[in-house]
Amino acid sequence: METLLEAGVFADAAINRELTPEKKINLLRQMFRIRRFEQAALKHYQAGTHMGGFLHLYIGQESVATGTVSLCGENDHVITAYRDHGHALAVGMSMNECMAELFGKTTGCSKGKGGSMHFFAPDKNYWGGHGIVAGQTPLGLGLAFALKYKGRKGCCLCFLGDGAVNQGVYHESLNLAALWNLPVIYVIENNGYSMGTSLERSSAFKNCLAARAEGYNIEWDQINGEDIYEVRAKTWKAMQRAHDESRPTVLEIDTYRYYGHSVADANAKKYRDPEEIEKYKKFHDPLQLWQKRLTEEGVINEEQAAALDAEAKAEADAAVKFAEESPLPEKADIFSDVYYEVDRQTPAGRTGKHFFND
Amino acid sequence: METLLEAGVFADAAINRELTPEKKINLLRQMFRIRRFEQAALKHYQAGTHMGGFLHLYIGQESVATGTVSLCGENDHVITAYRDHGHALAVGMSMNECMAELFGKTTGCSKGKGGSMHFFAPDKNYWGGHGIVAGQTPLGLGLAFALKYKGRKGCCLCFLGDGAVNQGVYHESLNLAALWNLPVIYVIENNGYSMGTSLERSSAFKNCLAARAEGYNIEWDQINGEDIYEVRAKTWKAMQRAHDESRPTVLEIDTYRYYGHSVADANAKKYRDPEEIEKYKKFHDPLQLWQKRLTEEGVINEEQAAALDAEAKAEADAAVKFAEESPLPEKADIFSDVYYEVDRQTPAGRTGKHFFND
Amino acid sequence: MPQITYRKALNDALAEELTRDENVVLIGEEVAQYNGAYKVTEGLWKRFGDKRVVDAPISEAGFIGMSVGASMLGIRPVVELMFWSFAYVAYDQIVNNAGCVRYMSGGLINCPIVIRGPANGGTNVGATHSHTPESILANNPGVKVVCPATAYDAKGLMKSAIRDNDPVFVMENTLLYGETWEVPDEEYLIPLGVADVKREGADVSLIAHGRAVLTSLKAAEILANEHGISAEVVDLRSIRPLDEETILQSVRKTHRAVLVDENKPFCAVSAQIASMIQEKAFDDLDAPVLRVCSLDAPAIYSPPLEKMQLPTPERVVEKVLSIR
Amino acid sequence: MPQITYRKALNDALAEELTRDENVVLIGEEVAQYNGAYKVTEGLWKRFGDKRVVDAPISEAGFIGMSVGASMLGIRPVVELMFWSFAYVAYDQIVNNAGCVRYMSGGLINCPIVIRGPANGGTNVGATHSHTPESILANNPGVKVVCPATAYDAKGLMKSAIRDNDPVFVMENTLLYGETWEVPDEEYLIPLGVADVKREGADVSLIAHGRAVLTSLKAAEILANEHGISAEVVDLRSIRPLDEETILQSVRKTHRAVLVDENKPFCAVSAQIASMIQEKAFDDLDAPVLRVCSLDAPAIYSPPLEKMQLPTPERVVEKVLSIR
Ligand SMILES: Cc1ncc(C[n+]2csc(CCOP(=O)(O)OP(=O)(O)O)c2C)c(N)n1
Ligand SMILES: Cc1ncc(C[n+]2csc(CCOP(=O)(O)OP(=O)(O)O)c2C)c(N)n1
Ligand SMILES: [Mg+2]
Ligand SMILES: [Mg+2]
Repeated sequence: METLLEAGVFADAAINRELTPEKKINLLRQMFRIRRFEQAALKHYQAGTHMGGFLHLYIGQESVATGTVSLCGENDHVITAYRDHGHALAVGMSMNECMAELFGKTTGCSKGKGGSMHFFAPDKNYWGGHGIVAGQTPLGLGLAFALKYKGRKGCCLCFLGDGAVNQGVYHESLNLAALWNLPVIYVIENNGYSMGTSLERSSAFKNCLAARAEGYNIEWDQINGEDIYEVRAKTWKAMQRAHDESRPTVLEIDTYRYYGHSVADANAKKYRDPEEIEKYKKFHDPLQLWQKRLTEEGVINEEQAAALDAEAKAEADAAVKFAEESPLPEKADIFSDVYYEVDRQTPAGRTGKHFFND
Repeated sequence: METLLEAGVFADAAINRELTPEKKINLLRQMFRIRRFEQAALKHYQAGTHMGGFLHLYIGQESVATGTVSLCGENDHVITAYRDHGHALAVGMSMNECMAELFGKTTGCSKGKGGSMHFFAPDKNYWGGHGIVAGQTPLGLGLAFALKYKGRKGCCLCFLGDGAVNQGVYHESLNLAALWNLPVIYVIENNGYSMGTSLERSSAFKNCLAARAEGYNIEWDQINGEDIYEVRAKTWKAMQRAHDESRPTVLEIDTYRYYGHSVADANAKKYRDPEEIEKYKKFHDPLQLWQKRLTEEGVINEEQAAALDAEAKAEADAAVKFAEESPLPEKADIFSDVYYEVDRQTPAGRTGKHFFND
Repeated sequence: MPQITYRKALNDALAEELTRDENVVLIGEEVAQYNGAYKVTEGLWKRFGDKRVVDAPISEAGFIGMSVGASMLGIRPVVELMFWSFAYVAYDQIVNNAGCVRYMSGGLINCPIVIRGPANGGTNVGATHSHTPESILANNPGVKVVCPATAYDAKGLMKSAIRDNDPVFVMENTLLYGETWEVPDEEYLIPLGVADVKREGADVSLIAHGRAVLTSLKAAEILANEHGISAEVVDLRSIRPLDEETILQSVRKTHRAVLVDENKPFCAVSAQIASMIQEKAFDDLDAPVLRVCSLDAPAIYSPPLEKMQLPTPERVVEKVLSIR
Repeated sequence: MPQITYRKALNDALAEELTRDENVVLIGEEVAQYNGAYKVTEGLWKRFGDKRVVDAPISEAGFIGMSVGASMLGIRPVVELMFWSFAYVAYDQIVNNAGCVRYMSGGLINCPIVIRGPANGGTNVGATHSHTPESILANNPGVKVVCPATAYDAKGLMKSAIRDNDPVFVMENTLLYGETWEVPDEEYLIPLGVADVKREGADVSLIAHGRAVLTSLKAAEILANEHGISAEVVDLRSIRPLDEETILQSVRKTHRAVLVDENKPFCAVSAQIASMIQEKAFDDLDAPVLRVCSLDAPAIYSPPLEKMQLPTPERVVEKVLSIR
C-alpha cells in the first residue's frame, strides 16, 4: 500500500496555516531528537552495563506525540503509558534527565526510581509514564476533573494503546468523562499490535476502536498518524471541544512501531511479516514524510535537515555521557519519596513508624 | 403514560404460538409465586427476628425472569446479581430452600451461608446470586465458554442491572464474548435506578444502554418488560443466535421495581416520585397485564387466577413455617464448604494446615 | 461534653474540612442526593452543592483513579466506598496509582487523597461485603491506614487524614455508626500514628483496632469482675504509621499480650504486631503473644452464626485465662 | 537425573496435565502464538492447538472471571498472569468469585482453577510490576497459594495445583526461569502443604519461600564456612495450606529462627510465621524470631539499588549473627 497522504487538505487547516517555518522545522527537530535519543538508549541497553527492566521504543510513532503535544498550551496536560520517551521529549524534557533515568541515576527525572516506563515532569504538565496497561486512563480523567474544578480552560491528552482499550477502567473513564463533561481527550495510538497480538486478535469492534465512544455519546475521529498536518488539525478540533464545551473526545491515530514491543521482545520479527515493517519504514516513515513535505514547501533543504539530525545525535551522545557520569542513588535513598510527610519531616512525618524493616 | 402493549404482534411469534394454555397459566403462576414469596419474606424481615443483611425485592420485575427463563432448555444456564429471588423460583427452586436461606438455616439452598444475595442451584443450571455489582458478568461468560468447549448447544443468560453496565469488567466481558463467539446473552434489567441514582445520572449513552454493544459488533435489542410475549419473542431470537451461531447478544429489558433498592433503602420514596411508582403499579404491572391478556384470550377467568394467587400465598406461608422450624447451622459448620478437598477429606484436604485460628 | 454518634462525628469532620479548604471534594456512590448509603454524608450536598459533593456511577476503579489524578493537581478528594470491600474492583488504582506514583516519580508528585467507608463483618451481608482490608493495604509502603474505634477518634483522625498529603485510607464500621461517645464542640485533630490506651491495666495487654477495641474493653470488664485480672486495652487507632512505642510500653509493663483482630488470622495486622512484640520485647514476655481473630472462613450469612464468627469478649477472656 | 530449567519444568508439568485431562485449558496474554512472554508455555499451542491454549486480550478481570465461571462447569483453566502484579486489576474476581463462591453456595460449587505467573522483584521493572501478593491472597480462606523455589518443586507443585479442586495460585519467579535443577523423567507430584528441609542444620532455622530459599541457602553456606554456624533451611513451598509441623520441628531443634521473605515486611508471610512460632514454640526459643524482608519501599528501578532492596545472603548472615 502506498502512503495515504493527500497533500493540502489538512495543511490548509487554520491551526496549520499559522505554523511558521521555524515551528515546522521544530516539529522535524523534535522527531529527530526522539529517534536519536532512543537509538542511543537502545545501543546502551544492549551494551548491558547500566540499564535493566523494560525499554519500550517509540520509534516509528514520533509524529503522534510531536504533532499532538505541539498544540498544548499552559493548561493542557499530558499523560501516557510506558512507551513514554517520545511524549517526554515532546513536552520539553531534556535528554539528560531522561537518559539518566534509564541509567538509574539520581540525576534522572525520577531520581532513578522509575526507569523507562516512569518519566515525569509535572512542571511541564507531564504526568507520566505508567506501567499498568490503561491504568493511566482514569488519572487523565482526574487531571481534566481538576482543571474544570479549578476553572482553568485546558484539557488532558491521555494516550493509550490499541490493546489498552480492553481494560475495563478505560470504559468506566469514558462514561464518567461523558456524564460529567470533562475536558479529556483519549488518544489511542493504534500501532496494530499489543505485544505479539494483532488488533484483530485482541479487539472486537465496528469501524474502529475509537467508535466505541459512540456508546457513551462521545465524539470520536480516526487519524492517519503519518501526516502531522492531519494529526494537528483533528487533534485541535478535539482540544477546542474540550476547551470551549468541556466535552471529551476519543481519537484513534494509526501508526506503527518499528522495533519489538520492548527490547526484551524476542519475537519482534515473528508475529509481524518483516515486509510489513519494511513497507512502513519505506513508505510511511513520519520523519521522512515530514522532511519531504517541508522540502516541497521549500521550508528546509537536505543539508539543513541533515544538520538537525546531526544535532539530535550529538545531543543524545552528550546525554549518554551525562548519564554515565552521574551518581547512583545511595542505599538510604530507597526510603525517600515514599511519603511526602516523611520527606518533608513534618510533624505528621515524624509521628509513628512508617517503615518496618526493624 | 399509558401501557405500551400492542396486542398481537409478539403474541404471534412462533415461540409464543406454541404456548399451550397450561404453559400460559404456568407463567402467571410463577409470577404470583415470586410476588407472594417476597411479600412473605418482607413481612418476616420486618418482624426482625430471623433475617439480617440485605433483602433486594424483585416485585414489579417478575415478567423478566419468568419470561426469559421459560425459554431455557437443558443446556441453557442462568446467572444474576443480588436481586435473585425471582430467577431462583423461575428456574424451579423451591420456596422452602429459598425461604430457609433467608432465615439462615441449614435447610437453605446455601445452608444459610449465602443469604438473600446468594441463592444457587447448579442442578437447575442456576449459578447465583452475586453481590458485587457486575461481578457475575465474566462468570456468565465462563459458563458460555464451558458450553462451547464441551460442544453443548446451549447458552448462558447473564442478568445485570442498569447501574452495573458501568463496571469495567462487563465491557471486558463483551469484548471477549464477541471476539471468541461465545453463546452468552447479557440481559440488562433496566428498572431506571441504581439505588437512588436514576439512569440519566449514572450512564452516558446513545439510544439505550444495550446499544453500547454496537462498539463490540454485538447484536442488541430493547424490550418492553411488561409484555411477556415480547420478552419471550425477542429473548428467543437471541437464544437462537447463541445456539445456532454461537454469537452473543445484549438485551435491555425495561422494567420497574416497586419497593426500595433493598429493605434497608430509607429513601425509597424520596428519589422517586410516588406518582411514578403508582403509575407503574396501575398501568404497567406485569401480573395484572398478563392476567388481563389471558382473560381476553379466554385462557383463564377471575376465580382461576384468584386460586393461583391463593395457592402461591399458601405455599409462601408454608415455606416460612418450614424455615422457622429448620435448624440453624452449628458453630462447626462455619468451617465447612470453604475447601472442596477438606470437605471431602481427600489426601489433599488432610495435608497441611488450612485454617489458622490456632 | 455532648454525646454524638460515630456517624455524626464523621459528618462533622467532613463538613469542617469542606468549609476549611475549597479543594476538598467528596465523591462516591449515593453520597450527595441520597445523603450516603449509611448517612455519613447527610446534609452535605444540600449545604455544599454539586461541585463539592459528587454522586458517582458504580465505577469504583474509574472514580478512584480519577480522584488520584485530580489529587496530583492539588484537589483533595475524599472518596467514599459504600463498603471497603468494593475496593477490590479498584485495587490496582489504589495500590499502584495512589500508592506508587510518588515513588516512581522520584517525589515529584504526591496524592492527598482520602478513601473512606465501612470495613467490617457482623451485619450478615455475606462474604463479598465483609472484607477488612487494613492488613493487605498497609502491606504497601506509600499508603496510610487508620481504623477509628470511637466517635472521638473518628472525627480527629478523619480531619488529620484529609489534611495529610499522602494517601490515607480510613476504615469505619457500620456497627459503630449509631453508637455515641463524648465529642467536644471545639475543633481538635488526632495525629496519625498515635495509639491510645483506652483502659489502664497491669496484668495483660489487650491490643486491638476498630470495633475489636470495644470487644477488648468488654473483655477487660469481665476479667476484672470475674477473674480479678487487670487488663490494659491499647487501641492502635492508626495501622500505618504505627505507634510501636505505646504497644511496647504496655507489654513491658504487663508482660502478657493478647491481640484482638476482626480480620481473618493469616497475615492479619495482629500477626505483624505479635511478630514485632516478640522481636522487641522478647525478654519482657512471660507468655506467648496470643491472637483472637475472626473464625477463619469467609463471612457466613446466618445471623446467629456470624456473631460467633467475629471475636467475642468471651473468646478474649478465654485466651487471657490460658496464659494467666 | 537430567538437569532442566525451572521454565522447562513448568512447561513439562503443563504439557503432561494438558495431555492427561482434556478439561485443562491454558488461557492468558501471549501464551499461545507468542509462546509466552517468558516462554513458559513454549510449544504448547503448536502441540495442543487453539482450543487448549488460548491467547487473551489485556482483560485480566474479564478472562480470570471467565475462567472461574468455566471452572464451575468442570473446565480446569490454568490462567497465566504475565506478572502476578496484574492480579490487581482482577482482584475482585480472584478473591470474591474464585475465593468465596464455594462458601456462599454452601458447597454446591467448587472452582478448580489455577492462576500462575511470576511474582518477584529484582528485574528492575518498577514498583507496579514487582508485587509479591502471596501474603495478601493467602489472607483469604478458600484459596491456596504455593511459591516453588526450584525446578523440581515447580513441576511437582504445578501438577498438584492443576489436579486440586480448589483455586490454587502458583507464584513463580522470572529470576528462576533460567536456573537449572535435577528433575526426574518419571512423573511425580508434590502435595500442597508440605514444606521441605533444603539443608539440615543444628544452630538456627532459616525459613523462607520462593527465591528467598536460595538466598537462605547461600547464607547458610557463609554461616558454615565463615562463622561455624550450622543453619537449617526450611522451604515452605506451600503458603496455604501451610506445613506448621515441619517449621516447628526445626525450631524445636535449633531454638533460633530467622525468616527470609522477599515481600515488604508489614503483614508479610514471615510475620504470620514469626507469630505462629512464638505462640507454639515459646519455651523452645532462645532468641526472638527475626525477619529479613525487602527494604520497605516500593520496588526501586535503579538496578544496583534494587539488588540491595531484596534480601541478600549478607543481610541474613548479619541477622543470624545478631542472635547467635
Ligand atoms: C494490566 C496489565 N496487563 C498486562 C500488561 C503487560 N503488557 C505491557 S504492554 C502490553 C501490550 C499493550 O499494547 P498496546 O496497548 O497496544 O500498547 P503498545 O505497546 O502497542 O504501545 C502488555 C500486555 C500490563 N503492563 N498491564
Ligand atoms: C462493585 C460494587 N459497588 C457498589 C455496590 C453497592 N450496590 C449494590 S446494588 C447497587 C445498585 C445497582 O443498581 P442496578 O445495577 O441498576 O441493579 P438493581 O439494584 O436496580 O437491580 C449498588 C451501588 C456493589 N454491591 N458492588
Ligand atoms: Mg499497540
Ligand atoms: Mg437498576
